[in-house]
Amino acid sequence: MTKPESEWTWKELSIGNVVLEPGNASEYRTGDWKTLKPVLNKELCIHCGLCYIFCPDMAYNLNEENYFIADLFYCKGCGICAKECPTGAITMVLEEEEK
Amino acid sequence: MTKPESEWTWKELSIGNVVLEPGNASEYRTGDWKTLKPVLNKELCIHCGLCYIFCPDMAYNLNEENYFIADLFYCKGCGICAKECPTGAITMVLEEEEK
Amino acid sequence: MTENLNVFAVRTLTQKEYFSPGHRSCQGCAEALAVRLVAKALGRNVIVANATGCMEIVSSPLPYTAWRVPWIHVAFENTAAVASGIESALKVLMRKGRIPRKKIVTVAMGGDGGTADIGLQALSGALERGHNFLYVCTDNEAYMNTGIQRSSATPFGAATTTSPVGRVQMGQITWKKNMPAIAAAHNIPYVATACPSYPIDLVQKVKKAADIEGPAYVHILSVCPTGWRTAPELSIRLGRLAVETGIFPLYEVERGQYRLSVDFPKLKPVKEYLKLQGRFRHLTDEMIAEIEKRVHAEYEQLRAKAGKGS
Amino acid sequence: MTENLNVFAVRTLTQKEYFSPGHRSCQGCAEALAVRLVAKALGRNVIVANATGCMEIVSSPLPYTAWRVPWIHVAFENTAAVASGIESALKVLMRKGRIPRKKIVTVAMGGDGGTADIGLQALSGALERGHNFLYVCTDNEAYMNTGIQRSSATPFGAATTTSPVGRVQMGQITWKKNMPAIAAAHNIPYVATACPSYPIDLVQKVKKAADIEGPAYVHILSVCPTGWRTAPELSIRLGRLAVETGIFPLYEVERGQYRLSVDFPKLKPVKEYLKLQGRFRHLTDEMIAEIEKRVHAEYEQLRAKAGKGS
Amino acid sequence: MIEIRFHGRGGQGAVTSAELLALAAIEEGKYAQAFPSFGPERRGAPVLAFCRISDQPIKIRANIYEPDLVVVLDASLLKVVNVAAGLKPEGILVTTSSDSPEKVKETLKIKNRLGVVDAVKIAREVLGLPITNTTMLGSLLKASGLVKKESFILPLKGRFGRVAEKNISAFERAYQETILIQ
Amino acid sequence: MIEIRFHGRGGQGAVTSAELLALAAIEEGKYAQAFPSFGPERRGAPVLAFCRISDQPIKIRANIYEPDLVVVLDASLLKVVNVAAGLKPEGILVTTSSDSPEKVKETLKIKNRLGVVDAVKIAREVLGLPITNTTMLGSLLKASGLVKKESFILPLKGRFGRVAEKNISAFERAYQETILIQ
Amino acid sequence: MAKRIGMEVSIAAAEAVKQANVDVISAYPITPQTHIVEHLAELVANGDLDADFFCVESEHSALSVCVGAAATGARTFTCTSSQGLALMSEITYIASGLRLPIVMIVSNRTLSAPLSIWNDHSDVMSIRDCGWIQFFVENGQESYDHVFAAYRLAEENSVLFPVIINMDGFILSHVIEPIELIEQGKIDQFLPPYQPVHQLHPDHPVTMGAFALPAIFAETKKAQEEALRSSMPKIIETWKAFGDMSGRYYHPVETYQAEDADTLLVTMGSYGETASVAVDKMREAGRSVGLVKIRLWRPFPFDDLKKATLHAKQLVVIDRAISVGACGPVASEVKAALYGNDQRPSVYNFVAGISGRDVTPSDFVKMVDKAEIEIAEGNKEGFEIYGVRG
Amino acid sequence: MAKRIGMEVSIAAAEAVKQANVDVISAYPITPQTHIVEHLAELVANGDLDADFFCVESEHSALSVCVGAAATGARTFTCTSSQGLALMSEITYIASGLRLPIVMIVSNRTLSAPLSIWNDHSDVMSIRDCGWIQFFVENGQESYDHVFAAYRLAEENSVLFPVIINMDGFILSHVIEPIELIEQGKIDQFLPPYQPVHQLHPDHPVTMGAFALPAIFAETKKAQEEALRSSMPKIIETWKAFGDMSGRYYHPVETYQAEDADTLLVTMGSYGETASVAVDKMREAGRSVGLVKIRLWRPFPFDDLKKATLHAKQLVVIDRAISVGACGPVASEVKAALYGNDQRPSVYNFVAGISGRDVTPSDFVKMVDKAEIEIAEGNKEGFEIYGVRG
Ligand SMILES: Cc1ncc(C[n+]2csc(CCOP(=O)(O)OP(=O)(O)O)c2C)c(N)n1
Ligand SMILES: Cc1ncc(C[n+]2csc(CCOP(=O)(O)OP(=O)(O)O)c2C)c(N)n1
Ligand code: SF4
Ligand code: SF4
Ligand code: SF4
Ligand code: SF4
Repeated sequence: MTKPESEWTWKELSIGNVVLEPGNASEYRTGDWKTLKPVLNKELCIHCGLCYIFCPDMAYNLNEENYFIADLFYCKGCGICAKECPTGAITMVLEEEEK
Repeated sequence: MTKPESEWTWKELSIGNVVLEPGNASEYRTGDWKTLKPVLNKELCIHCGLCYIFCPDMAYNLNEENYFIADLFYCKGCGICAKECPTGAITMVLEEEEK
Repeated sequence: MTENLNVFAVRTLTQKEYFSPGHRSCQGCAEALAVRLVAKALGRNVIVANATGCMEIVSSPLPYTAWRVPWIHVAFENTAAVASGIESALKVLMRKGRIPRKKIVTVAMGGDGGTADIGLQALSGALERGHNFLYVCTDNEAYMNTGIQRSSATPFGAATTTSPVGRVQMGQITWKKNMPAIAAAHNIPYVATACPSYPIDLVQKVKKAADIEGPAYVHILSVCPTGWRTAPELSIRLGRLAVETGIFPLYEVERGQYRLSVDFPKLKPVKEYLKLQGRFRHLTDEMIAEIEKRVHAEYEQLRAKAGKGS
Repeated sequence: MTENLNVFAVRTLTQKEYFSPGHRSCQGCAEALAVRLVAKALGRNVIVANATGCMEIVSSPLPYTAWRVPWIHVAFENTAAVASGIESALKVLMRKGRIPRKKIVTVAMGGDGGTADIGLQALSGALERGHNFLYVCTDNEAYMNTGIQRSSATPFGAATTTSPVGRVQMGQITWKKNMPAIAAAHNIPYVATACPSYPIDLVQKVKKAADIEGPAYVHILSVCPTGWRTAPELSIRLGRLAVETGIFPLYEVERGQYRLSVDFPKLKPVKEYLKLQGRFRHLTDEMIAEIEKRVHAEYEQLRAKAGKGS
Repeated sequence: MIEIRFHGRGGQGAVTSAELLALAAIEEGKYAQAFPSFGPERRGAPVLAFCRISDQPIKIRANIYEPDLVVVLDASLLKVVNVAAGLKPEGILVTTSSDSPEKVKETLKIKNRLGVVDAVKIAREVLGLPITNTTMLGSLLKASGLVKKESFILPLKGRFGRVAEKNISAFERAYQETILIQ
Repeated sequence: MIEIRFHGRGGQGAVTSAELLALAAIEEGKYAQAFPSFGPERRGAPVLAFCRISDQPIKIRANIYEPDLVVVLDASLLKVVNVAAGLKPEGILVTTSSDSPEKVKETLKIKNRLGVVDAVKIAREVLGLPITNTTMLGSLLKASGLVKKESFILPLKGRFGRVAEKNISAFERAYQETILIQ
Repeated sequence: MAKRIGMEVSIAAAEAVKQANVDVISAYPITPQTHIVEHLAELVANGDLDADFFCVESEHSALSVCVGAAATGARTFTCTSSQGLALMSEITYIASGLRLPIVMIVSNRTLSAPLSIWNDHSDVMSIRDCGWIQFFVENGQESYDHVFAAYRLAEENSVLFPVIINMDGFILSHVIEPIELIEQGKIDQFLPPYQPVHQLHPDHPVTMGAFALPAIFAETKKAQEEALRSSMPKIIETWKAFGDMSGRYYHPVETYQAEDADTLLVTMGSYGETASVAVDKMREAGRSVGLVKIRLWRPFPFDDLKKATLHAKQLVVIDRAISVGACGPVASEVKAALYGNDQRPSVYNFVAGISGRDVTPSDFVKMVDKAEIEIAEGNKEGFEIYGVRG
Repeated sequence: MAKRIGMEVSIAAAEAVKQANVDVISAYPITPQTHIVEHLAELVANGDLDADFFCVESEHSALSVCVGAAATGARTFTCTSSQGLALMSEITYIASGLRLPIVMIVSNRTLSAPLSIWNDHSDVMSIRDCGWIQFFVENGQESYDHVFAAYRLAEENSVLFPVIINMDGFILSHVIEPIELIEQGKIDQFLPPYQPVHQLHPDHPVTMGAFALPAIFAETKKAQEEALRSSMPKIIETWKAFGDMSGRYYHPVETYQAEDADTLLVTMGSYGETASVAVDKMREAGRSVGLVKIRLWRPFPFDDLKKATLHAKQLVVIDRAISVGACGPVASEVKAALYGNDQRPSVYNFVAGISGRDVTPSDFVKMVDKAEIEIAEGNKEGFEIYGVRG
């Protein structure tokens, strides 16, 4: 785990402030940004992968059952996947509402 | 007459070093640069003005007799006028030789 | 173009991501999607030089990075020069045996501002020198990172914070600079336009560009919901409409030869595209008609160049 | 083209000079001649912004000036921006009644380095913004003021101090950047090429460009005996050969329409041009053949664009 | 001097809230400052805005670390951000939420006075949009009495022009519907 | 320390003269400096070049105002430039000219020792070009004996490669043909 | 009567530019300068300001446009920050050499690398030699006021220098606060239209930007240097006239509780007000601490600074930039200015608040504490980057 | 054995770059830097140097190319002057922040306006804050030698800073003089191939040039500042190693006849030798005058300067640039450095030799004369542009 910016001392910084952990942004939860979240209706899903390919946040992963499922740790709730799903299998719902 | 650069005091310079005498470069003798100078054979001259139009140094002026004559104060001796004269009326001669 | 009819085509793409999640772009940012797809197309043997702009800011807040490939940001206006240095260093170090010989693609990326305005000269120089690199412009049609100011790629009529709609002026008064044409005027081997709404086409073009010897230029229309004042979920649809209305045709120029990637015998009315966007809200019908006229004329010119002249 | 057959045509030009004698260019400098002719064509109601370079240095050694019209030099890379400011100020000051309304032409001038390299971005910006000004590039195909270094306008094969002829490299390795094509890709109303060896043509084009509303670009091939390593008296002849061999065709592009100013059904061999120049002395016959091939191909493309396709 | 912190999301207008509050105070002849948290945060990301109000000229130019008042414009933030951080013991927090004040208080685990209003609902109904920045100002006012209601009218008009009226109504309704608990 | 000034025209190689002289001196283990007049002068314009030669390290970095020797590479300069400016009373001036030394001395109105040679003629005949920069070095040497003749051979070869031989001949001829008067 | 209105400081600055009735505005966007240009764009789009406004393709060009326009006789404005200022730095020197009365607001921000959009003074310090008159302002009102002072001063025939107004990015630029607006009538009197001495126009052709041989260059430089130094009385006069109009008087160096103080904080820009709060606190605690604020950075007010620090035992100079490998530029200048004094205070130099690191009143107190202790212990070359972890 | 050869100093510098076996050279021509690049172009065209050489479209790009190449692990070189340095100034700060060991020769020339191609130090002074190690050299031999020292130092893992070698334009760059060349074998030992700590390569993907929030920026700056300050021992060590190889030893501050002198001339760059001639003259005349030469300008050698000036009564600091509206940058730094001393010399500051104005030994004498008289008369803030007409 990468320490957040506010915890580094000047002595700990790498020379030239080079970041040595490729892709460590993936530790950062952008999921907190959303107010709506996508919910998949598996019955309508045709496994085309359009939700996956159009998600700007790489939130979708293929699960063992061959469904693309949005990782809410990253999903910002933009609604693209729902909009572009050719069968309307995805709907956006208020985060709060699903308690 | 403009004073040469080496005679100006700092107090005399115009604000921003603006040059206020348009075209005062014409006080500067570029004629000293030449080793060859153009000599016109009036008999061959057809008054076409090619020498005049091609001279990069604006040395040629039309005299009262309708001849274009090179002003040696400016002529740098490049030889273009001689080369481009359609009748070969101009020849370049060593400055020295014409004493 | 059949791509979007065959919804399963995307399954053919690698699932490996070289641009990681956790980047901080706005919700629904199609520029981030463009970058994601470019990174996917390029794979791991690449070095990326990125201009200052949204994509740099959202991907590299120290001590984090969204990049899984080697990446460098230096400044806003010099990305093509930085890439020139990378390409040159790779060449020399391999020649001298200091690093092993293998194909590593050098890529420079910048927004429309970093490409068509402040970075144009560095780009032109790099194209002219003939470096073996790929330049990708992610064009969201304004300076978004600094808060939606006009660039030379902002389309006519669009409202931005520096081409605002007021009582005497109505948004951008100039026409979009034609960057692909300018790149093509440099006589480089490959120029293409793309859009993440057509992901397969985009990936294929980027791969092709990366494979070509010499400079290549790919210009990607990237919908920005924040700057365009559009709903985040419309980002893909809007890109598609830009193509279908002829506003942003998809094409390639290979060694001077134009080829349309998708040709529409009949273009959709530009209004369908414009009306969804807050930045065009103020357009009068006359202005829309003027835009459509110019779009159609330019589309015809493009078709003519591609040997499809009517 | 009949211009040079009618030797008396020059008598039709004004004898007034706005670029004064006493400037300090080299002997036989055709760039100075180009400037002289441009100044002549423009007349007195003009303001000139000049990039750093030979023409600036030879014309403005404090406290002297060879300029009889208002003239400003600021830096090397920003001349089109300076001209933008001049044009804008004239417009506003006239609108506000602070100076009388009259037509004053704003002209920016730079060498090929100041235009195609370091000044390209400022130029592109000014063209894009649509300022009403004329940009004149005096192209002597290298950075002459600093001692003959290569520019992106240096032709393939030419020896310069930074593209020297050595045991493993033979002069410039890139092809001349096509500045008129790049300018034309900006969709401006007028682009033209000219050469002082064709003074009437040059003067006419400059006048036309100055009259046009909006940005205009005139690219002038300017022989530099010092940098080309040619005899000073050959400067006019070499310009003529550049045109007659097809190496530097004279043409106009008006609102996208190409027109050849002079068309040669049969071009002279490029060798006639190359062999007179020290900078090409090292060229092998193969290189000359390669050059000729490319020159002919490009000439044909140009003819095609001008609707004279074979 | 009273110091107020606003919590919102990028694009939701937290800065506008702070600004309107400052303008209202200035309108009354008071001194005030409003400023954003100066981040590169994007649409959707949690953001802050600040406001200071005083009867004396304000000479301090630094962030607010111990606010007297906290305003939360988006209920989903309650879970992801420590909105009560640094809030003075005698300070008040107001938030939008469809939950009861008690429930919110439980979630936040704070001892402070708390004001709750369903600003999203009000905004949806009155403005037709779930934008809570002006609405929550009504709630803030109810909780704090910081400035006069009327003082908002001019700033709101200046900012929203033709839709100012609606914003004023939303503001007014929030003022009425805010429930305050100790 | 000996200080030498060269007068030529832009493009004529005055700097090369100064350079070759310095190289020859360095070749002999001496210390030397050569430098141009650093101007933006163009082809054809009068230019200067300088050279210092010494047995001690040279520590001065400034122009030469009072030369010990002056060399003029182009006779036409005699009329347009004050070539003898600052020349020390005991200094020597050498110039190319087709005129007699006496006539040149009259034109220049100087009291110094004077060396004259028709370097243009020599250069034309030997090199096929009226370039006098190497030729005049022969004349300078004759007048001053500053360095050894042989010391020029390497520098000339380094500079001129295949045409070095011709330059050496021209140099040699000028050495022979220079006429010196008091 | 003057109107007191709450507005963002950037907007206030833009409104001043409007009231100054500029002719040509050219800029390139960069955070945190953007709000100024954006508001100007709006004013022009609404027809509220009759000026030519355009965004160009780089800052280098933005200033170059102003140079061209000012040379043609227009009143010009531009503004920038950070990388933008660095990119146009070449032209800042030229604008001064050409003596063109351009006014520029720098919304100060740090220089990359690493890139950062927040405030410090490293941008403007990078051009401290360039020959512009340089002000620092401390709040919104001063930002607004100085636009008028800057134009009047810049366009004085005996001055004719470009002027930079340094306005701390975010800390000032993005803050909404009350501003007293001056009536247009007063402004018009204070600032009549620009009457250029030389101007590009075919009716009187001049040559600007000629190049200088060594035989004349030193004279041109001396003329520039003397002119900038001797603009001092005009600067003071201009502020006096401005004060007479507005009731707000400004000075090259300003003090707060300084007369009898043993320890003086020395600051520039938006530090001033916060530091004064710290001074109040320390005075309350019975400590002999005061504040010296440098408003005029170029020409440097040597005499005023000396006067203001005459009786102090120690100065705590707070820089907001570092000359990497040397020390803070303000501290350097202050030391150089006081070097010749027989009696001179010790100087302790902190670099604080770099790139948006917040500096609160208690930070000032801590810096004074530290400096007083260190100086008492004999450390006379105190230099420290304040508030860094580790 | 070392060969002693007459050559132009620019050529010597280029030969050193060749001997340093650089990988990537990118530059843009500008007088008086041109001869360096031209010779490098020739070396590459002849196959004598295996490097990628290219002229780019501006100086901003020239340095940017070096940044890209250095980040990829190449040894890089560029050189420039004047306007070119100003145009690339933004990138100088970035190259330091990224800690890339680029070596650049600045063939110093004045900054426009007016444009002028001749020597002074205004170009490099404009970037004195940028965080590079900065040397000044005094003759051709030093120019040649410092290329090797610069690369070795720059590439030290504990240093990793870019380095500028300031080599006065024309006064050095265009002079032919004897140079002792070092055998390649020795160079190869002194300067092994560059081993980057971090490097752009797909096998170990790193992110360079990340941006910094306020929460971390100050730490990055502190790290940079500390690293540059603590490079001092490495600088000294490197010169020592160079001396052991070549027999020529260099120091941050060098002196001539200084130990017992009442008056010390303080100079940087090519002044040194001419000034030493003046010192000899004055010593002959029985005057107590010596010379202090600052070789290392950044990091500034505070301690060495103090040591060198400890016993002097007065310093005559000769600047070759002005901070317009303030004073000479070297004088400022010197005063700041000595400020904390209890006993400190008076400082008289001349700006001389700007843009090619010649400075002869007798000029130095005149400056010392003037300074001594003025100081004796109580003028303790002497500042003067020397040798100007009027
Ligand atoms: C020299 C310089 N000028 C201005 C800026 C400020 N700046 C940073 S990013 C940016 C806009 C980027 O716009 P664009 O290239 O279109 O990319 P986008 O953010 O829209 O993706 C600007 C103006 C800068 N960093 N450097
Ligand atoms: C920023 C900057 N870089 C470099 C220079 C040096 N310089 C001045 S003129 C010139 C070359 C000019 O070449 P070009 O534009 O082709 O004009 P020419 O002299 O050939 O007419 C150069 C490199 C400069 N003045 N400014
Ligand atoms: S809502 Fe947007 S961010 Fe979330 S999974 Fe769908 S496309 Fe991705
Ligand atoms: S020789 Fe050249 S300069 Fe002289 S008049 Fe003829 S063309 Fe003009
Ligand atoms: S502003 Fe636009 S381009 Fe930038 S991150 Fe947000 S949506 Fe993407
Ligand atoms: S170098 Fe060439 S372009 Fe420049 S003045 Fe001489 S001949 Fe003209």
